[in-house]
Amino acid sequence: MKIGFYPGCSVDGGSREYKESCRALAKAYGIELESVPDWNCCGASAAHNLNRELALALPARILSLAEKAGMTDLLVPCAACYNRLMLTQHELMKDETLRKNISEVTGLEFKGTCSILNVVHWIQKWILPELPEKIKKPFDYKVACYYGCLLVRPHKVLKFDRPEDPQSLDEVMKLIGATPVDWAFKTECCGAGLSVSKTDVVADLSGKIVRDAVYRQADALIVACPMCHSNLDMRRREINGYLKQNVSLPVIYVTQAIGLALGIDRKELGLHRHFVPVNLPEKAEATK
Amino acid sequence: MDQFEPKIVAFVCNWCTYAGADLTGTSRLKYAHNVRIIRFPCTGRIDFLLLQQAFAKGADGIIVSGCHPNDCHYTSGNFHARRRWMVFRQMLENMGVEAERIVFSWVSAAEGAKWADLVNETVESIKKLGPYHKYQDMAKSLEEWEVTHE
Amino acid sequence: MSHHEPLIRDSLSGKVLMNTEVKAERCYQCGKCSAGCPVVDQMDIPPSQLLRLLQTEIPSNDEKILRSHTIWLCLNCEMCIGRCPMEVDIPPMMDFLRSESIRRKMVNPKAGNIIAFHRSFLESIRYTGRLFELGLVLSYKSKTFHLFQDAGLAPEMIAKGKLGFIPERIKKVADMKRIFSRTLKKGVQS
Amino acid sequence: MARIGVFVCHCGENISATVDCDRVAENASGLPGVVHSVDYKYMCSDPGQTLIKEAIKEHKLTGVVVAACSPRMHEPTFRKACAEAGLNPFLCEMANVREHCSWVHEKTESTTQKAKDVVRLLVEKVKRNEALQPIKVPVTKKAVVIGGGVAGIQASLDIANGGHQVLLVEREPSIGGHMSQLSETFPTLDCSQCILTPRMVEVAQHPNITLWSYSEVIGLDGFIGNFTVKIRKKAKSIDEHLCTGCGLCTQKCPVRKIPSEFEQGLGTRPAIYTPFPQAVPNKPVIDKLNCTYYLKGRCKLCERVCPTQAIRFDQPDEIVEVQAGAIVLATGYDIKRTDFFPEYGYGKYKDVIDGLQFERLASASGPTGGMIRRPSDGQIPKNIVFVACAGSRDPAKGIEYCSKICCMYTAKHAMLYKHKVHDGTPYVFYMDIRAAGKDYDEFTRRAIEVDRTKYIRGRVSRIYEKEGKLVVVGADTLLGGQKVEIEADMVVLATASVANPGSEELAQIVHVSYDRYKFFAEAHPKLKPVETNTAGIFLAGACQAPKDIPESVSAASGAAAKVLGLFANDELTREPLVAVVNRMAPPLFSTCIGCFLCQPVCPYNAIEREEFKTRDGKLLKAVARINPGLCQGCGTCVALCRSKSIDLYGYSNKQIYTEVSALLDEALV
Ligand SMILES: Cc1cc2nc3c(=O)[nH]c(=O)nc-3n(C[C@H](O)[C@H](O)[C@H](O)COP(=O)(O)OP(=O)(O)OC[C@H]3O[C@@H](n4cnc5c(N)ncnc54)[C@H](O)[C@@H]3O)c2cc1C
Ligand SMILES: Cc1cc2nc3c(=O)[nH]c(=O)nc-3n(C[C@H](O)[C@H](O)[C@H](O)COP(=O)(O)OP(=O)(O)OC[C@H]3O[C@@H](n4cnc5c(N)ncnc54)[C@H](O)[C@@H]3O)c2cc1C
Ligand code: SF4
Ligand code: SF4
Ligand code: SF4
Ligand code: SF4
Ligand code: SF4
Ligand code: SF4
Ligand code: SF4
Ligand code: SF4
Repeated sequence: MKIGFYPGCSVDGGSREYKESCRALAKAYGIELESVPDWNCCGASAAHNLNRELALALPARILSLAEKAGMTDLLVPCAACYNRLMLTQHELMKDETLRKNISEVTGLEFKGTCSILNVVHWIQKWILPELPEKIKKPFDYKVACYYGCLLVRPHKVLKFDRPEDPQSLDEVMKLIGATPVDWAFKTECCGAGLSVSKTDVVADLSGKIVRDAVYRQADALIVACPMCHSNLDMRRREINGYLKQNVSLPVIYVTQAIGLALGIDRKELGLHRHFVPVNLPEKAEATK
Repeated sequence: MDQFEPKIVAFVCNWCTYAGADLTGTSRLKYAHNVRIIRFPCTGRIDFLLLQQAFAKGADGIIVSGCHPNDCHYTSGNFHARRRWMVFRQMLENMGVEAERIVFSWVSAAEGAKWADLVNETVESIKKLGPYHKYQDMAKSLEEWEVTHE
Repeated sequence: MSHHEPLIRDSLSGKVLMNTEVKAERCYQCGKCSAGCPVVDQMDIPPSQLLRLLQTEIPSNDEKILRSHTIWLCLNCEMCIGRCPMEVDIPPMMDFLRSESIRRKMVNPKAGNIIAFHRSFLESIRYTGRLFELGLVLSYKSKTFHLFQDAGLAPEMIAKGKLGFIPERIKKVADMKRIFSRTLKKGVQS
Repeated sequence: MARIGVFVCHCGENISATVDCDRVAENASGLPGVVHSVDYKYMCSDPGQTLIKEAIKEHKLTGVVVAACSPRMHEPTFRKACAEAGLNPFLCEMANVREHCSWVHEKTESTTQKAKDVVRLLVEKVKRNEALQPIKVPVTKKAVVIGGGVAGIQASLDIANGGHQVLLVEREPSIGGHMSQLSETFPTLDCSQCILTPRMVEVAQHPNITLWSYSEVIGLDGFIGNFTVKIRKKAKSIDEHLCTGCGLCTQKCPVRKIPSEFEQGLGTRPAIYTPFPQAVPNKPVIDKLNCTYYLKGRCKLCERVCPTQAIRFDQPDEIVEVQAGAIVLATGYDIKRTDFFPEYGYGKYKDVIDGLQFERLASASGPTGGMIRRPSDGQIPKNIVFVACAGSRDPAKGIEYCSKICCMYTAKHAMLYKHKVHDGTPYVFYMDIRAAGKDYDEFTRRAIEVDRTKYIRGRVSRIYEKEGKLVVVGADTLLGGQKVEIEADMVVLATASVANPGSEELAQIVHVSYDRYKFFAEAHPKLKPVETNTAGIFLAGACQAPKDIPESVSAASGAAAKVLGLFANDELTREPLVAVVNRMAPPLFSTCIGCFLCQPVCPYNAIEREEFKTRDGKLLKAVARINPGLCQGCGTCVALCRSKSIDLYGYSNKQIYTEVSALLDEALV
C-alpha cells in the first residue's frame, strides 16, 4: 500500500524524529510513504506574513506535483503545513480566476483532487483499524493531548474535530491504553510563529501550556506538530526560566506514542533526538 | 405623427399600493394620466396570463405593485407573485416582449409620492420604447386559452 | 451601494474589504478577540481596537494601524476568528495589513526582527526550494546584527542530528525563481 | 339582462373642477347594459343616497356604479344604501375618479377620458358581479389554552372571568412554567412563588376552568369558532379522584436520585413525584421511565402505602377530542444549554451554571434553601462572574437576536448574590445594558451603584479551571481591549432564550407559522401582536419572542381580550370574498386535478382535501376544497392553479379579464 507523503521542511530537518516515527509506523503496517516528487517548502508563516500570492503559490506547487504523481491521499504530518495546504486548496477551489492565476505562476495545473490528511486523519483511516491486535505494550500513561492552533483552526475550512475542546487525539490515546487528562490548554497557541524572533513571547505562551499539563499530573504531552514540539521541547530552558522551576515533562509525537505501544524501538522512533529526555515513569516500564 | 401616449395598466393590491395611490390624490400630487388602475386583493391574485392578455388587447406597458416584502396583508401573497413573476418574465422574453414593459414595484400606503414617481417614470420609459405592436402573435395563444375560461 | 463606493475605496477598511472580504463594520466591539488573543499583552493596539480604528475611516487612524506593532505580533493562531460572534476574519486581514504596511513603508521599527526573520526564511526557500535551517540562522543573524538568541541551541541540535550543514535543494529550483519573481511585488524582496 | 345604473359625483368642485362630469354620465348612458346614468353634486349626502335608492327601485337596477371617491372611503356607504333599496350590496362598485383622477391630473380632455374609461371598466365588472351573502359561522364559546406558565394562567383566568369555559392543557405535571422556578423577580424583587401561587390556585378552583396537566395537544381540525382539538392525556398512573395529595407515596418511593427538572438538575426527586410543593394540581405522577415497577416489574411500594388505593399502574394514555371556538398558545420558551458553550466549559465544569440554575440556588425553596452555594462542593462563592449575552447576539452560534430578559435578570442575580453574600464580589461581563422598561434602568443602576457589581464591558473569550478556580478570560473594551482575567468561584451564563423545543411540532399541528428561530409568528409585528395568521388562534407570552413577566402577562390579557371579543358573538359574519374550487356533477366532480400545489401557498392553511368515494369506499377522486372560515381571500391559490379550478368571489377570473378587456378595447387617449 502506497500513499502520498509531504514531510515539509521541519519534519525533514529539525524535527526529523517525527518523520522517522511516521515511517516506522507505516512500516509496521506495510504502508509505503511516497514523498511528493521534488517537493518545496510550503512557505510557512513567513510567506503569508508578507505576500498572499506567494503564500498560495508555494503550496499550490506541492499539491499540483502530488496530483501529477497520482496521489489521492496525501499525508501531511506537520500541522502547519497541513493548515497551509488546506487553506490553499480551499481558496483556490472557491475562486476560479485565482486558480488560473496561481497555476500560471507555478506553471502547473491545479485540480484540487488530493485529499489532504493530517496525522490524526491518517491514523484514524490507516492505523486504527488494526491497532488493537498490534499493541504489544499498552501506553499506560496519563497524557495531555495538545492540539495547538493549526490542526483545528480555522474550523470553517479544516472542518476537523471541534475547535474548542477537541477529542480526536484523546480518543487515539485511549485506544493505546493511555489516560488523557482533561486540561485547559489543548488549543491555546504556543507562539510558534514568533519562535525565533520573539522568544520571550514563546516562553510565556508555551510555559502556560506546560504548567497546566504538569498541574493535571500528565506524564507526557502528546503533540501532532513539529512547531509545537520544538517550542515545548527545545525551548524548555526558556520555559523553565519563565516557570521558575525545572519541568522534565517529555513532549512526544502521537506517532511516537503509538510506536511505543506497538513495541517499536525507541531509536527507530527518534526518541533520542528530544531535548527533554523521554523518561516515562517506571510503573509502565514494568508492565512490559 | 402625434406625440405617442402609451396605454399603461396598473395591477395593484388593495391594501398597499391602491391606498398609496389614494394618498397621491389626497396630497394632490400630479402624474401622467396614461395609467388605469385595476384593483386586486393582493398581488398574489395576479395571474400573469392577465398581463399577457393586457398586452394582447393593446397595452404598451404594465405596472404591478403591491406591499413591501414583509408587509403583505396576507403575509406571503407578494412573495408568490414575485416568484411567478420570475418565471413569467422568462416566458415574456422568450416571446419577444421587452421585460422593461412590465414594472414590478412596491408602493406602501404611505408612499403617495412614490406612486406618482413610479407612474411618471414608467410612462417616460415606455415612451422611449415606443408603442407595442407584437401582440397579435400572442392574441392567438390567448384566444385558445380564453376558450377554456369563459 | 453605489454612492458609498468612493468612501469605501479610499479608506484602509475599503482596501481590507476588497482584498480579504473582511467587513470591518461587522465588528460590534465585543472584545472577545482581544480577550482570547495570546499575544494581546504585547500588542500596542488590541485586535478589537484595531477594528474600531478601521471603522472610523479616518486617514490618521489608518496610519496608526499600519504603523502598529500589533500587525507584526499576530501569530495567525486563528483564536479570534474561532470565537468571534460576528465571524470577523481577523487573521487574513492581518496578512493584508502587513503587506500594506510594507508597501506604504510604514513598518513599525519594532517589527524589524520579525520581518528579517521572515525574509531570511523566504530567501532560503527562494534559492533552494526548501528551508535550510542552519542557513536561516546565519542569514537572520546577519540581517538583524543580533547575536542570535538561539545560538546556544545549535550545538545541541547538531548533536541530536537535528541541524544539517548541507542545504537540501529541490531539482527544479527554477520553479522557485519563477514563483518568487511573479508574486513578489515591490517592497517585498528577499 | 343587465340593468346598470351609473351615478357620477362632483364632490362639490373636487371632481368637477377637472373632470367634465355630465359628459362622463352621458357617455356612460351609451354603454351596453346601462339603463340609467346621472351626475350629482354630493353623492354621499342624504339626498345623493336617496337618488340612488330611488333609481334602483324605479329602474329595477341589477347593478350600480358610483363614480366618486376611493372605495376605501365610501364603498361601505353606498353598499349599505343599495342594500336598503333591496339590491345585494355586492352588486355595487365604485369607480375612483377623485383620488385616482381629478386630484392627480390637470383639467384636460385626457382627464375626462380617463374618468370615462374607469366607469366603463366598472360597468363591465359589475355586470359580472354575483349577489353574495355574508358568511356566517357559529361560534363554540369555549377556549383551549395550551401551556400553563404565567401567560397561560393569565389568559385562562381572563377568559374564565369573562364568563366562558376554558380548558387549560399543560404538558408537565403542574402548571406554573418558568416563573414558578424563579426566586425573586425584577424590577421589584418580589418573590415569584408568592405572587404566582395564588393565581395557580385560582386556576384550579375556577368554575369555568378545566385543567388537564400532563397532557398534550396532538391534533387540530376546523377553523375559527369551530375547532376540534385532539388531546393526549398521559397516564399519571394514579386515580386523581381518589388521590388526596397526601404525599406518602412520594416519601416512600425508593427511587430517589432522579435529577429534578424543576430544580434544573441541582436537586433530585423520586419516581413518583410532584414537581414542587406548591404544584397545581398537587397530585403526583409516576415517571414511567424511572419507576422500578415499570422497568423491572417489581416494587409497588407506593401502591402499598397509599391510604386511598389511588395508584393505577395499568392506567393507559387517554386521547380525547374537544370542541373549541378559540385557541391560545402559551407554551413559553426555554434557555440554551450544554454543548453550546465549549469555550466556557459549560457542562464540563460544575460551577459554570445557567441563569435558571442560579434562580434555584437563590430561591428560598430551592436545593440550598436560598444560600448561594456552588454545585461542586457547596462552598459559598466569594467571586462570582455573570456572563451576559451568552449565545445571544451571536450569529456565529446561530442566534442573532437579543434575548431581552437577561440584562435584567443578570442585574437581579448580581443583586441577590450581594444581598446574600455581603463580602463577595459580583462581576458582570456585558456588551450593552438593555434595560428599557418602567423602572428597569433604575434597577440596573442600583446593581452597580448600591450593590457595587463590577460591570466590565467585553465578551468573555473563555473559561478554564485552574487549581479549583474558574479563570474567566475577558477584555475591557472601555479600556481599549485590555485583557481581564478573573479567578472566580462560580460563573453564571445568561444563556440565550430560545423557542420551546417542541414549538415547531406544535406549530405544525395547529397550523400557525413560526419565525426562523421557531418562535410562533404574530400576524403583524405592530398591529396584530397576539393574533396568528390562523384566525381564532392567539399567542400569549414568551412563545412568540423572549419576554419578561410583565410583557407575557400583557400579551396574555391581550389574547384573552381577542378571545372574549370573538365569543361576544353567537355567529361570525365574514365578507364573502373567498375562494372556491369549482364543483360539477359526477363523474367529473371538479376540474381540479388534485395536484394540491395550491395547498402550501395558502398563508391560512385554508385548502383542504376532499375525497369522493364509491359506496364501498373506493376513492374516486380527491379534489381541493377551500374552507370559507379560514380563507381570507388573497387569491394566491387562484393565480397559481394551472387547471383554473379556483375562483375568487369579488375578483373572479371573469370579472378581472373583462376589466382588462373593457379598458383596452377602446382607444384610451
Ligand atoms: C433566569 C431567568 C430569570 C428570569 N427572571 C425574571 C424576572 O425576574 N422578572 C421577569 O419579569 N421575568 C423573568 N424571567 C422571564 C420569565 O421567566 C418569563 O417571562 C415567563 O416565564 C414567561 O412565561 P410564559 O408563560 O410565556 O412561558 P413559560 O414560563 O415557559 O411557560 C410555558 C408553559 O407551557 C408549557 N408547555 C410548553 N409546551 C407545551 C405543550 N406543547 N403543551 C402543553 N404545555 C406546554 C410548559 O410546560 C410551561 O408550563 C426570567 C427568565 C429567566 C430564564
Ligand atoms: C420620534 C419617535 C419615533 C418613533 N418611531 C417608532 C417606530 O418606528 N416604531 C414604533 O413601534 N414606535 C415608534 N415610536 C413610538 C410610538 O410613537 C408610540 O409607541 C405610540 O405612538 C404610542 O401610542 P399611544 O396610543 O399609546 O399614544 P399617543 O400616540 O401619544 O396617543 C395618545 C392620544 O391621546 C390623546 N390625548 C392625550 N391626552 C388626552 C386627554 N386628556 N383626553 C383625550 N385625549 C387625549 C392625544 O391627543 C393622542 O391622540 C416613535 C416615537 C417617537 C417619539
Ligand atoms: S470578537 Fe469579533 S465582533 Fe468582537 S470585537 Fe473582535 S472582531 Fe469585533
Ligand atoms: S490570529 Fe492574531 S489577532 Fe487573532 S488571536 Fe491569534 S494572534 Fe491574536
Ligand atoms: S361620495 Fe365621495 S366624491 Fe362624492 S361627495 Fe362624497 S366624498 Fe365626495
Ligand atoms: S413502584 Fe415506582 S413509583 Fe412506586 S414506589 Fe416503586 S419505584 Fe416508586
Ligand atoms: S399516597 Fe396516594 S393519596 Fe397520597 S399522594 Fe400518593 S397517590 Fe395520592
Ligand atoms: S438582554 Fe442583555 S444580556 Fe440578554 S441578549 Fe440582550 S443585551 Fe445580551
Ligand atoms: S385547485 Fe388547482 S392547484 Fe389546487 S389541487 Fe386542484 S388543480 Fe391543483
Ligand atoms: S384565496 Fe388566499 S386565503 Fe383563500 S384559499 Fe386561496 S390562498 Fe388561501
